[in-house]
Amino acid sequence: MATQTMTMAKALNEGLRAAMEKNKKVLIMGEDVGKLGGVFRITDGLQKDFGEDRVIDAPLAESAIVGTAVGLAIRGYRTVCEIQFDGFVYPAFDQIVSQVAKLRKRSDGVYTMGLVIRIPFQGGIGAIEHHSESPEAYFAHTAGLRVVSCSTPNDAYWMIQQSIEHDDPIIFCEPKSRYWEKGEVNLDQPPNGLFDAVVRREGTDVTVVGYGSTVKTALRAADTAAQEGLSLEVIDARSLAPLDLETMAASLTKTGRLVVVQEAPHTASVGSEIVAALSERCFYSLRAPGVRVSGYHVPYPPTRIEEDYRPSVDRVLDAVDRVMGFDS
Amino acid sequence: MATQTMTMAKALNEGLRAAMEKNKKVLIMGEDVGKLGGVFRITDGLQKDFGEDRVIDAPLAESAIVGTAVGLAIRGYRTVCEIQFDGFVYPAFDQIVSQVAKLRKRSDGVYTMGLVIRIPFQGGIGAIEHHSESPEAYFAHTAGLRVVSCSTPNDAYWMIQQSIEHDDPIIFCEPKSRYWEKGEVNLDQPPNGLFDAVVRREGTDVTVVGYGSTVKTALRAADTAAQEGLSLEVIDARSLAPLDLETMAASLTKTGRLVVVQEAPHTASVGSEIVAALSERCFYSLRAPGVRVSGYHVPYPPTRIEEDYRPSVDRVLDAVDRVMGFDS
Amino acid sequence: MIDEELVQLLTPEGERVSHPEYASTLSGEEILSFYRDMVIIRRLCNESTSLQRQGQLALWAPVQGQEAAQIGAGRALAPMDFTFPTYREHGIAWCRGVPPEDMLRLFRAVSNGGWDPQKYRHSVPTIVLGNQALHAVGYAMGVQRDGAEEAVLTFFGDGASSQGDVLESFVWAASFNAPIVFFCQNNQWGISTPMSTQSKIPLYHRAHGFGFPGVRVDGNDVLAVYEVTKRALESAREGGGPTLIEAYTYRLGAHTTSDDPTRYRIDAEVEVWKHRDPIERVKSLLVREFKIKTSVFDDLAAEAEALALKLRDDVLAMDRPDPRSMFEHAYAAPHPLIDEGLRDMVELGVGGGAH
Amino acid sequence: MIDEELVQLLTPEGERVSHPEYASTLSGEEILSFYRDMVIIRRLCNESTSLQRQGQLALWAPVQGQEAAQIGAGRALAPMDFTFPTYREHGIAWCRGVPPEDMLRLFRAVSNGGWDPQKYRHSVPTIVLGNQALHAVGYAMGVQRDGAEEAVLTFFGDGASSQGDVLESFVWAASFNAPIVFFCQNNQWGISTPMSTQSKIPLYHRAHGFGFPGVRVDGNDVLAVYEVTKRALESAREGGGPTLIEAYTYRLGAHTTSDDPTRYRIDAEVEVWKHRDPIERVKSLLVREFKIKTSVFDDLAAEAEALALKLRDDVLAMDRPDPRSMFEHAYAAPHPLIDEGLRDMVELGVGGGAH
Ligand SMILES: Cc1ncc(C[n+]2csc(CCOP(=O)(O)OP(=O)(O)O)c2C)c(N)n1
Ligand SMILES: Cc1ncc(C[n+]2csc(CCOP(=O)(O)OP(=O)(O)O)c2C)c(N)n1
Ligand SMILES: [Mg+2]
Ligand SMILES: [Mg+2]
Repeated sequence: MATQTMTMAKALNEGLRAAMEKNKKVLIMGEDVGKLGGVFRITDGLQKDFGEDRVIDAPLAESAIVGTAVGLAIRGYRTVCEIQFDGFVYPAFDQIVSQVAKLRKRSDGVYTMGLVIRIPFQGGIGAIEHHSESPEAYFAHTAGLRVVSCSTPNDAYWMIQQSIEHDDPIIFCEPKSRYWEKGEVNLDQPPNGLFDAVVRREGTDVTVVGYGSTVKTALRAADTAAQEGLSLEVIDARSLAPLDLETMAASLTKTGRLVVVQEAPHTASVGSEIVAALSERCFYSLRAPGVRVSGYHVPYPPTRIEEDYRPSVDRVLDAVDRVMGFDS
Repeated sequence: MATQTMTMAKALNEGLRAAMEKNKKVLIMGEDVGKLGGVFRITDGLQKDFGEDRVIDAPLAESAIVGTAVGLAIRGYRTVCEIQFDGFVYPAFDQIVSQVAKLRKRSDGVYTMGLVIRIPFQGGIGAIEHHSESPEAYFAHTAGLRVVSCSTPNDAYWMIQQSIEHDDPIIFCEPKSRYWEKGEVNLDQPPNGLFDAVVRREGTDVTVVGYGSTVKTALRAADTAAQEGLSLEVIDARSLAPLDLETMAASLTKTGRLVVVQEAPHTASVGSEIVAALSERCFYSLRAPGVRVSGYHVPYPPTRIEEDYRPSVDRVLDAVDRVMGFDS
Repeated sequence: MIDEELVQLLTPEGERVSHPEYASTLSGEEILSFYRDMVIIRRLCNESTSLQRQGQLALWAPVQGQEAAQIGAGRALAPMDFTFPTYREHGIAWCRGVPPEDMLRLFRAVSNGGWDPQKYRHSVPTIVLGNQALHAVGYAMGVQRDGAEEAVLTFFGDGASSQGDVLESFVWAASFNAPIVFFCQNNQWGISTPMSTQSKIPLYHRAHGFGFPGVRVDGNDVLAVYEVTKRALESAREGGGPTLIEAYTYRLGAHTTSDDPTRYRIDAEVEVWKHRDPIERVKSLLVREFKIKTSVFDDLAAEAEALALKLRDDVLAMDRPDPRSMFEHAYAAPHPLIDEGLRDMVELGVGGGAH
Repeated sequence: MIDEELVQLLTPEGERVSHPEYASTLSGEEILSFYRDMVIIRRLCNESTSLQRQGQLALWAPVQGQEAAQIGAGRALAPMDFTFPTYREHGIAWCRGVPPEDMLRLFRAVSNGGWDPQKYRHSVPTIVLGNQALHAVGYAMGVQRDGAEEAVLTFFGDGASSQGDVLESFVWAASFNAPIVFFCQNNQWGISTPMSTQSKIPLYHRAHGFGFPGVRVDGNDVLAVYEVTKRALESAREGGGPTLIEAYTYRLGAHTTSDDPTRYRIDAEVEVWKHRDPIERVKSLLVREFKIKTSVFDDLAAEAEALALKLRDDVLAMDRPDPRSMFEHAYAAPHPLIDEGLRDMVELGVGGGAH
C-alpha cells in the first residue's frame, strides 16, 4: 500500500493532477488558477504541465465561470471550476440553481452536467469579509445538485477524483482552515464511496456529526469529554446532499443523543436537516432532542472575533452537556 | 370597522397604494410594473397615479433591480422590488446575500436597508419551468434578512405595508396560486404583527403548519380529517424568518404531533427548521416525530403533473395518519 | 431603409437593393425554400396560438413577424454548428429539424425541454433570460479545444441584452476569441418594456465596446439575415472570433398568449410593421423576379395546412406524463431522495399516465 | 505618451503637454496640496504594509502607483457628491475626510466597514467585485428624484470590469441618464490576471457601446485625472448623464499582502512603470515651474511621517471587539435569534474586549 503524508492542499492538487492525467476531457477553470496556482495554490503547477487550454485563467466573472462550464459539459468536457472564496459563489448562483441543477432533467437525460464546483469554505483563517462563509445549505436544498466536503488529506485526494468522475454536478466544499494540515494519503484506493459518512471515532454516549472544519472540533471535544468519562462518537458527514442517514441513524440507535456541528447559521441548514431527518428515523431511540452547534444568525463577524462565532470545543461540550441533561 | 371583499392581488395593490400615499420615499421597481401593471397586475394603475419616477419600469436585469434598490436605500428611499417570478430571483442572489443582508452590519447601523423584495412564489398555476419555485429557504437561511408570506387578502394588504415600514430588508413571498381568491380585508387595522404566526383553525390532535399556498391545503385537510373524527390545528406560519416558534410550540404542547406542509423540497428547508427547532423546544410533548410534506427532491416538474409534486390534501392526511400512528 | 447602418438586400416592397458589403447568393429555388419555411412556421405558430386558446397548451410564445430573422439565421447554419435558443426560436428549431410536436412539449407543459438537443444540435429552450449565452460561449470553447471547424449560434432578445450573463458572455467570447455568433432579435419589446429602456443606441454597437464586430441587419429581410449570419458563422469557424448580429425586427403578436399588448403599445406601431411583413416581401420577389406561379404558393399553403393539422393531432395525443417520470433524469446516479420520493408516490397510489 | 487616446497633461518627466480638450486649471498651491495628499497616502500605505508584516493587520491592499488616479479623482469631488469604493480606495477615503485609522479597521479585522459612510459621503468598502457599481447607480437615481445637483462617483478595477454587475450598471446608468461617473482604475492586473484577459481593447470603449462617453486618462498624471474627473462630474450634475473614465495606471505593489506577484509578472514591467511614478512627476513640475523649495518637501515628508506614526499608534490601540458586538446592527429591529445567540454567548462566559 503506497501512502504519502501531505497537506490537504497538496492532496487536492495531486487528486486534480491524477484526474487530468486519466481523462483528457477534464479541465480546470477559475480566477488565478494558472500561473499563480490559485490563491491557495491548489492548482499549483497544473497549467505548466497541462497547458493553458486545460487550466484556464478566467476573466473575473463567476456566473461566466459556471455558465461556460455548462456549455463545456454539453460539449463533453468535465470542468472543475474553482470559486476563489465561498463569498464569491453567489454571482454564479443563478447558473448553478437554474442550469447546472436542472439541465439533465430538462434534456431528458441527454446532457450530462459533468462539472465540479470547488469552493474553499468555512472560516478560521482570519480573513476579511466574504472569505469565511458556509454556503452549503443553499446547494443542499437545491434538487439536482450533490454537495460533499472533505476533512482529511486522504478524503481530499480521493473525493475530488470521485467527484470529477461522477455524472452529477457536485459542489465540492473544502475547509480552507484545514488546507495546511497534514495527513496520510493512500494512493492506491479510495477509503469510501463519495456519499458515505464515516465514523471517525467510536463512542457510546453522544453522536456528534460534523463536516469540513468541524470534524476536528468534534474530535477535540471527544478528547476532552473522554477525560470526563463521556464517550462521544464522531461522524464525518462527508456528503451533505444526499446525507448518509443510515450511518448516522446506526450511531444514534446506539447513543440516543445527537449533536450536529457546523459553521453555518442554523436556520434551514444542513444541521436542521440532519436533526429533522434523524428525529423521524430514530424517534424511539432518541433520549434527547438533536441539538445544533452553529454559527450565529449574524453576518460573519470581523475575524478578530471569529472564534467566538465558529463552533468551539467549549460550545460542542456545552451541547453535549445539554443532551446528556435530558432524561427520558 | 371598514371591511371590503377583494382578491389577494387587489389587496396587495391597495396595500402598495396606501404605502405610497403615506410615504413619498416609497418606490416600486421591477419588470413591466408600469403600464402593464406587472404580469399579475399587482401594481396596476400605480404608475398612472404616482408617476414614472416612483413606479419604475426596469431594464431586464434582476441583479440591477436589487442592486439599485440598495443604492436608493442608502439615499433614503424605500423600494419595493418586484421579481416577476420566483425562478428569476437568482440573478439577484448575490446582491441579496452579500449586500442587502449585510450592509446594515457593515455600516455599523448607519445604513437602513429599507427595501422589500416581492416574489410571487410556489406553483399551482400550470406555468412553464422557473415559474413555480419555492426559494424561501435560501433567504430564511441568510442572516440579515427576514422572510414573510401572506395567505389571505387581509394579510396581503397589511403585511405588505408592515414590510415597507419595517427597517430590515424583507423577502415578501406571495402565493401566486392564491392571487385570485377573495377574502375580507379590514381596512382599519392590521390583524397581527408582521412576524406572528396565526392559528387559522383550532384543533387538538395534530398541529399542521403551512404558509402561503399550503395554508389552504392544510385547512382542507382539516375539514376532511374532521369527518374522520380527527381534530387538526392549522397554523399559518406567516413569518418564515424569524419563525414564531412560541405560537407553534404552544400548539404542539397541546397536540404533541406536528406536520409541516410546504411546496419546497424538504432538504435544509423552512420545514426542516420548524421540525428541528420544535423537536428541541417540545421534546417532552412530542408524541411522534415532526413530519414534513414537501415538494419532491427533483426540479419542478412539467406542470401537467405538478399536482403530484405539490403537497396535496391526500399527502397531508397521509402524514397525519403517520404521526397518529406513532405511539409513545 | 429604416436606418443607414442597417444591412438590407430586399425592401419591404420586395425590391432588391444593393449593399456595399453584402450581396445575396441565393438562387430562386433557395429563396422559394426559405419562403416555404417562413410560411410553415407562421402557420404552425398560428395553430399553436389557437391550440392555446382552446386550452390545449399552457402557454404559447408567438414568433409572428420574426420569421425572416429566424429562417435567415437558421438556414445559414452548417449541420455541425450548434445552437442555443430561448423560448421563442421555433423557426430555428424548424431549421435544425426538430419535429414541430417536440417544440410544443414545453408549452403543453408535459416536458421542461422537448427534444433531444444533441441529435438536432439545438439546445433545449432557455427561459431564464441570458443564461444560454454563457453556455454557448462555453460550448464554443469546447469546439476550440477539439480543433473542430464548427460555429455556435446563440439567441437572445433586446430585453435579455441587459442581463449580466449576456454581457459577460461578450467579455468571454472576446477574451477567448470563441467561434460564436450572438444573434439578438431586437423585436422592439421585452413584454411591455420598450427597446429604449434597454438602450438609447442601437444594440449592435455594444459589440464594438467589447472588441468584436457588430452588425445590424434588417431582421425582416430573409436574404440579408442569411448573408450576414452566414458570413459571421464562417468567420467564427475560421478563427475570426465572435460577431454580434442585431436583427432589427418586430414582435407582431403578444409576448405570449398570457400577455395583453394593448395595455402598452399603440396599434399604429403594429400597423407600420405589418407593412414590413417578412413573408410578403419575399413573395413579391418570387412573383416578380422568379415568376413563381400562384399554384406553387397554393401548394405551399396546403403543405403548411397539413403540417398544422398534424401538429394539432400530435399535440392532442400528448398525454399527461406519468407523475413518476418526475423522478427520472433528475440525477444521473442513484439518489436516496429519489428512491424515497418515488416510493412515497407509489404508496399514495399515484402512477399511470393520462387522466 | 502611452497611446494617442490617452488624456495627459503632464509627462512622466514632469513636463506639461497640451491636450485639445483638457487644460489644467490648477494653481501651484493646489498642485502642491495634491502632491501632499499623494505623499501622505503613499506613506500611510507603506506604514500599513509594515503593520501587516508585523502581524498587526490581517491583510493590506496597497495603493502604490495609483496615488494620482485616486487623489486626482478624489479632489475633483464636490462636498455633496457621494462615492462608492472598492477595498483599495484609500486615496479617495483620504480626500473624503475618512480618518486613516478608520480605513484600517477592515484590515485589522475589527470591523467589516470602518467609518460612517453618511458622514463622509463615502460608502463602506465593497469586496465582492462590482456590486458597488449598481449601488452607485441606484443612489444616483435617488439624487435625480431629489432634484439635487449632486454626482456619484464609483470605482472598480480592470478585473471587475468583467462582472455582470458592472456591465448592468452601464445599462442602467444609460437608461436613466443617471448622474454618475464610473472610475475604472486599470492597474493592468486583477491579482494574477492580466488586463488582456478581460479585454483586448481599451476598457473605456465599453461606454460607447452602451451609449455614453468613455475617456482614457493617464492615471499617473494627477493633473489630467483631476480635469477629466471634474468635467465628468460636472456633466453628471448638470444632467449630462454618465461617463466612464479609464485611468490607465499600474499596481506597483502586490495585489494584497497575501499575494506573490513574482509568480506571474516580470520585474522589467514593474521597472517601466516605476519610471512613470505619479508622485515624482508632480514634484519635478513643482520644483521647475513653481520653484518649490526642498524645505517644503521635507516638511511634507515630516508631516506624512507624523501621520504614519499616529496611524501606527491608533491601530495598535484598536482592541479586539467585544464578541457580543457581532449581534449589534445585524438587524434594525429585535429578532429572536439575535436574543438567543447573545444569551447563549453570555452563558458561555464570553464577553469583554481585548485579550
Ligand atoms: C431572468 C429573467 N427575468 C425575467 C424573465 C421573465 N421574462 C420572460 S420573457 C421576458 C421579456 C424578454 O424580452 P426579450 O429578451 O426582448 O425577448 P422577447 O420575449 O422579446 O423575444 C421577461 C421579462 C425571465 N424569463 N428571466
Ligand atoms: C465576485 C468576486 N470574485 C472574486 C473576488 C476575489 N478578488 C478580490 S480582488 C480580485 C482582483 C480584482 O482585480 P481588479 O478589479 O482589477 O481590482 P484591483 O485589485 O486590481 O484593484 C479578485 C479576483 C472578489 N473579491 N469578488
Ligand atoms: Mg424583445
Ligand atoms: Mg486591477
